[in-house]
Amino acid sequence: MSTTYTERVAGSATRDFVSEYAQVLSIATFFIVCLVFFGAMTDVFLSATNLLNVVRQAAPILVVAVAMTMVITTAGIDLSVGSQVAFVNALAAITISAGVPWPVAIVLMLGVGALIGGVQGWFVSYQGIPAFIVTLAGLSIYRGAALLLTEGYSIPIRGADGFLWLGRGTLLGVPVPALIAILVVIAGFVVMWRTPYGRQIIACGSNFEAARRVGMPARRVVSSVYVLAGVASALAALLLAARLGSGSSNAAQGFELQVIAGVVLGGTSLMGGKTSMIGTVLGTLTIAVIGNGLILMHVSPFFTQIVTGVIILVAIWMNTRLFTGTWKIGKGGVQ
Amino acid sequence: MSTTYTERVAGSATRDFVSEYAQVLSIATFFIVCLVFFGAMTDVFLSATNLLNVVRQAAPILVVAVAMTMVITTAGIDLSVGSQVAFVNALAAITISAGVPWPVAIVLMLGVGALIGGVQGWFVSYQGIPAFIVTLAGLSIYRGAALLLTEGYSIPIRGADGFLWLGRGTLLGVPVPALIAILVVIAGFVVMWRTPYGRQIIACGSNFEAARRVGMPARRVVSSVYVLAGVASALAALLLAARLGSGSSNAAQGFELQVIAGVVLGGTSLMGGKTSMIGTVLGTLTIAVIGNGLILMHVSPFFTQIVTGVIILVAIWMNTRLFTGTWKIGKGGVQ
Amino acid sequence: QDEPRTFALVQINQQALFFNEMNRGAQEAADELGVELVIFNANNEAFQQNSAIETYITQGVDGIAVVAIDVNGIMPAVEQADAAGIPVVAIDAILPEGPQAAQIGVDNAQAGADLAAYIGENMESDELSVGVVGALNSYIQNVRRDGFVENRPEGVSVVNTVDGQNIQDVALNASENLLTANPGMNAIYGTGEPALMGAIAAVTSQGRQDDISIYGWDLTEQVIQGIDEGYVEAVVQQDPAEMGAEAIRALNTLADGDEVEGEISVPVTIVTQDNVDDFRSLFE
Amino acid sequence: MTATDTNTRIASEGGVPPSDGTPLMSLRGIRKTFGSHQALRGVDLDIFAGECVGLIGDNAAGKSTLSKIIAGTHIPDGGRILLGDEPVSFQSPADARARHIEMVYQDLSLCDHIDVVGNLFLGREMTKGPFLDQERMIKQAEEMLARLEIRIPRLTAKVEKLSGGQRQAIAIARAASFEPDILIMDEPTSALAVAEVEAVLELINRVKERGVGVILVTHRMQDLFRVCDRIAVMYEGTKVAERRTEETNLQELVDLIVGKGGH
Amino acid sequence: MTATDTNTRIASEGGVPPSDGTPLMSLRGIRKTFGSHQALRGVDLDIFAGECVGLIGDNAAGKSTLSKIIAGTHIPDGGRILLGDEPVSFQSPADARARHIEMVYQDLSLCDHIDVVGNLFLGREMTKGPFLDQERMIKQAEEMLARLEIRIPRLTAKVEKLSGGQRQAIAIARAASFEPDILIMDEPTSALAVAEVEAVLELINRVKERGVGVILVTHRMQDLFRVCDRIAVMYEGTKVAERRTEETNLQELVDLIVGKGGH
Ligand SMILES: Nc1ncnc2c1ncn2[C@@H]1O[C@H](COP(=O)(O)OP(=O)(O)OP(=O)(O)O)[C@@H](O)[C@H]1O
Ligand SMILES: Nc1ncnc2c1ncn2[C@@H]1O[C@H](COP(=O)(O)OP(=O)(O)OP(=O)(O)O)[C@@H](O)[C@H]1O
Ligand SMILES: O[C@@H]1[C@@H](O)[C@H](O)OC[C@H]1O
Ligand SMILES: [Mg+2]
Ligand SMILES: [Mg+2]
Repeated sequence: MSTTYTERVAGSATRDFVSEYAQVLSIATFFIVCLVFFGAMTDVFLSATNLLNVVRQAAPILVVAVAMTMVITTAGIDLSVGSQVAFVNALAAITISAGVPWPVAIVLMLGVGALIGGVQGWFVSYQGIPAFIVTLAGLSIYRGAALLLTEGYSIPIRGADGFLWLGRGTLLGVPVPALIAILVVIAGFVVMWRTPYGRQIIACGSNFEAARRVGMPARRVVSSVYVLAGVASALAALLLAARLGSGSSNAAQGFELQVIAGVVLGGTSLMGGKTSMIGTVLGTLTIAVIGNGLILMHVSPFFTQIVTGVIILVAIWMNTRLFTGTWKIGKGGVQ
Repeated sequence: MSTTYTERVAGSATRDFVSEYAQVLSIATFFIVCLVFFGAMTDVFLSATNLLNVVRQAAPILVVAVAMTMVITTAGIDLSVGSQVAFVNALAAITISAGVPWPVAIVLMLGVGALIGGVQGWFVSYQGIPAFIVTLAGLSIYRGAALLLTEGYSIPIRGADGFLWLGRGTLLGVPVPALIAILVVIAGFVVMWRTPYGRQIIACGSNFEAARRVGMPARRVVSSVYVLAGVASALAALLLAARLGSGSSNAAQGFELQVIAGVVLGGTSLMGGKTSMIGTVLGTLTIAVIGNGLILMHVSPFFTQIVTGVIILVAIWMNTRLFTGTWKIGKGGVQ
Repeated sequence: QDEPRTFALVQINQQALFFNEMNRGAQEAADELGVELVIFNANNEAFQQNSAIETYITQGVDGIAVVAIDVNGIMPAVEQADAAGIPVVAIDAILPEGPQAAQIGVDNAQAGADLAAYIGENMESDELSVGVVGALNSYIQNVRRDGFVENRPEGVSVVNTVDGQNIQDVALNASENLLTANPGMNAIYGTGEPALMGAIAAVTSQGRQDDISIYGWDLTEQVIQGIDEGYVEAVVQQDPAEMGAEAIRALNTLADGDEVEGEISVPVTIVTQDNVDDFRSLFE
Repeated sequence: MTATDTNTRIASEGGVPPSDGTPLMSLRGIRKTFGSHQALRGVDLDIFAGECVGLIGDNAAGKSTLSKIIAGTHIPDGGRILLGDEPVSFQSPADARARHIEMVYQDLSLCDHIDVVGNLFLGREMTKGPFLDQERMIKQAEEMLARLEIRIPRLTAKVEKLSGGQRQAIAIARAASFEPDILIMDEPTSALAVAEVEAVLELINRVKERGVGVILVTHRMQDLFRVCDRIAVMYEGTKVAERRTEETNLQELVDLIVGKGGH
Repeated sequence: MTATDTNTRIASEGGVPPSDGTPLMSLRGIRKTFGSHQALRGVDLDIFAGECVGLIGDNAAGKSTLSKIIAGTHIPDGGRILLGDEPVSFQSPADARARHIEMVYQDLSLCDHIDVVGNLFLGREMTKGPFLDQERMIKQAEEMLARLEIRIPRLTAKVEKLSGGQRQAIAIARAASFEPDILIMDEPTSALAVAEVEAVLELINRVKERGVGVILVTHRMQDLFRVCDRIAVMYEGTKVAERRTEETNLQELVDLIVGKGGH
């Protein structure tokens, strides 16, 4: 029996790339299709004003989605972000109305966000209570606190033009909230892509025990992402307050679901470990663009929700088919 | 060197039991503490009428929570249940108003629920699209469809007293919705505890690929739980319609979160595989009891949300301490 | 102009008849005037309203009517529209001072007070213990609650307030618990359609029609039935269709370059057994 | 499969003589690519009744991939599978299992949240009416494990907490207990202690006597000589050699694995 | 640990002579109970520099549990640990790692979503300013794997897709490459092919020469005689015997494991 030894041909880098980034490619394709479609259907859609508008509108969600990507990557979740936004938003209005200079108020608010996040992170990470329960309690508590602060009314922010500029101004033609969101996104991207901290987040989500065993400060890492989510929520609250010129306990209802939707649509897995910051940005913007496009197309409001849902489902489905094998169900997906 | 061989002492069955059922014991303790507390604080709380009332109020949530437990056990999620309830609720009212005999309408509605669930299950299981995305799209679509159906009218159900009895009547002194919920709970419990189907659900959530490898119809099982969730939502919708005596697109907002909260509070893990039907019942009832108790205690509605959140968090935390090691973060929790 | 004018109506939600009636009225007025109407449904999210207005500004609509969720928060968008030369009118929720051209609708605080006064005049006993089913997440309904509570006549006491969250089934549970918690209570005030519907379902399903009288806002078929059966005593009914129509007419006048009244009032009616017949046609 | 059926298959211990002639199963030109990585580049293999084939090769040679294709877990990109004379194409492990092909996976494929009995009977639950027959399963589970000499104190404990060897024993017991016609074992003894390894080797010899065709993937060369009749060597996704056990020796096999043998 | 520190420790290859006298580490009366299961019932063990201790025993005897206690992964319920003369109490694996104790876990403890390089440097990432220094890590990773003779075509592939042996090699390379003083290996060769096993045994002998104390848990008896100086036998959570390698033989060890030896 003669035996011949041959080596395998080297793998194709392109195919490896496509299969590795299938999910981002998928949402990117979908995003571009949306842009092209709405661009073709309406005149204004692709105008600079409108696009900047979309980014400005999406800014608070984007900011929180960046932090939420980190939270979800650790296999956690933060359901309280919407309530945190409402609480800080109301508190900011009250603080500024009470005469506290707005730069001071901003610092205070970010501190409050960090504190809220820290408490939640402590329960999740050091006390081992499921993130879903901790932040669901948070969802209830902070919304209630916001109600209590405002008694259900909205509080106008007056005489703080510098503050309002944060929500309404432009810098070099770009809306300030959009700029802030872009900065946050870039920071989030770099952290997750190329820093030890980002690596720790992924490791904790992929295999918490393994992360702990190699000596990573796993508990600290897990709690820290909730702090980031708190700070991001506070920042989003400030952007909203500045944009609306008021603080209200009713701000940001259902916000958490929008944020999580953007993250998950972008390919970050709720099971942890699998993450994509670019995907998050694309997912979030896609939802914003669909909302904007449907308004521009004058779709009857009775159909908007149906159409939005169907577009998302069908598009994701077609993309999944396109980049086959993109998503797998189950945890034991390794064959 | 002399060597002596001795055997380990046999483990204690009680300790094994406690550590195995720590989470259920924990929520059970918490539930009992709530009962005692509210019983001590108010006269009416422990009256049969009030307790039956609570179960009746919780009935729609309980029914869906049973199915949701199965969904979550497969490591899935169904965010669309609230919208499904609204849709079927509206459709039921329209159907009955259109003169269809109510027993026929009931069968039709359960069929609609199964159909909706089947479509979602197909996307999740056979197309591999994350359940979160599929059912989030569903959340949007069915709520939109409910809006479209009702155009905002709340549609009264007339001349179907038998139907209304489902929501308002009593049988042997027990409210009919409570009875139905109890039956569903028992069925759910038995299925998960002692049937091959329940075993398949757990296996799919614990290790989907392993379930597939041992020849289980893993995809069919995963899609079937969405069908059950659809049927359960339809049943809940019927109970609500019968209680309210009308159908409206406004029904069951935020319902999904209440249902999921009950399930997770009961110890079923969002990561799949870990399940407790009794926990679900206790978790759901606990939330219902707190809501009821706070009103009976005349707590200002501005405080209700705060108090609810704090109670849940602190109690779960204390229980976790009590039955130490109950919850672990991370997937790699096996040492 | 070859293209017809386009007006936008930025709505709160579409889950209550109130809003859909408003949309219908606006649409009918638009059809009459030969203008185009686009409607946006914010699904209760305040900032979505601002986003929608910004989008409409970009698109260059000829006028915007808004039913604000957050009356202060909407102002930047209103100011932006004004800066872009687009007239804005406000419906229902009263906006703070600003560039909006008109305020259309009801004074919710006043109407709440009116209902309280009506109760004072028509009280059968000299004591009425009222439980309030509110919606803490609705600004307008908070105004109605406070308008009522602050102006309640002598002998009327508020024993408990619960939050129905503007969702029928939540309001139903809250109402049932309210009934259990306050055995001596003999009236319920529901501040909006879902709250009122929940209260009615609670009272009927517990068979408490005889000892509880219901007051509240917004007619529906069930409410009318309740009035007929006597346990629903009085309900504030607005004329949302007329509000919508007035808004579009006002916008059209403004687009013509003419002025409109700063306050266009669409009066409310307190509906009781005496005048309920006038409203039956709404639901046929 | 009904409970009764399961039962009969466990109970019967008939001594089918090893057949020769047509193989139980033949693989021809099996290819499998993952993304752009050629896991298998055309592999032929025959499995005869009552015979154990050793499948050896360097790490990543493709042994597990080939085994999984036989078990229906992977669908090959090319090539043919014949069961006897009949061409088959498994779309899922259920198809293979229906043809009485069982596999012990290298990763064990246990459900951590299910107890020991449950894992042993996974996909083969015994029932009494519509319900799981827990008692009967526990009784049989004890027997299944005893045959492998493994000690597991509590059969109702979740497998998550068990030691590596205990887990492996469960996977082996599961695959071996349901009378397969073809039994594939992917490194079944890697985590087992000495006595347990012996038990597995005995088990292999026992099932061979019953006419089962066994495929044994292993890196323990000495085991090959104890149970295998033929040994196939894989290298980088191909089968480079096949030897009858009595005609080869340890050194030749080692050389074949690393590629010194055929040059 | 900073990047530079990591570097130095990898680079230096000094030949510390095996010490005698005081052990590197001493365990005394270590006990560990999980729920009501006594995993360890009082175990004593010494590890000397430049020496390899084989830890053997039946499945579920407690070998992995003991190893994990040394590595700080489990906190013992009772007993003392001395590092040299200093009593220590590890609260987490990070504490043990800070004392240069590294472990190859039986379950490998890899992060499936992270690539090969990333797993090799997990918890020891090299940085350039605030960023990961991917290039330098890739370069060193190649060297780390080459020493184990393992072939992994693409170091930026996620480990999830690799073969069992490739995964194990990564776990070994990770633990061995950072100059531990004590290296614990829990069945490190179970999934490796022949050549790779040789490489690991060589690696053990190499690190021993550098003065590292090695604990090798294994079921491959023949390997023990190639690298171990002493062999400790565990039975049901206790250490029942300890032998110098030159004073024992395979049969005695097998008897000791199953409990025939001491009776
Ligand atoms: N699901 C998969 N996706 C991508 N690549 C895979 C997959 N499964 C296996 N591979 C690759 O195919 C090759 C063969 O793997 P296989 O597991 O068959 O090797 P093996 O011979 O069993 O090795 P070992 O002895 O280490 O278990 C490896 O390079 C592996 O990385
Ligand atoms: N985290 C845990 N929880 C509960 N029991 C455990 C845990 N870890 C180990 N055990 C139990 O402790 C005992 C010893 O397990 P250990 O893993 O130390 O055995 P081992 O000697 O390494 O066996 P093997 O050779 O099979 O790997 C086993 O009975 C096991 O079930
Ligand atoms: O009457 C309306 C009410 O029904 C709705 O729920 O909130 C806004 C009100 O104007
Ligand atoms: Mg393999
Ligand atoms: Mg072990």
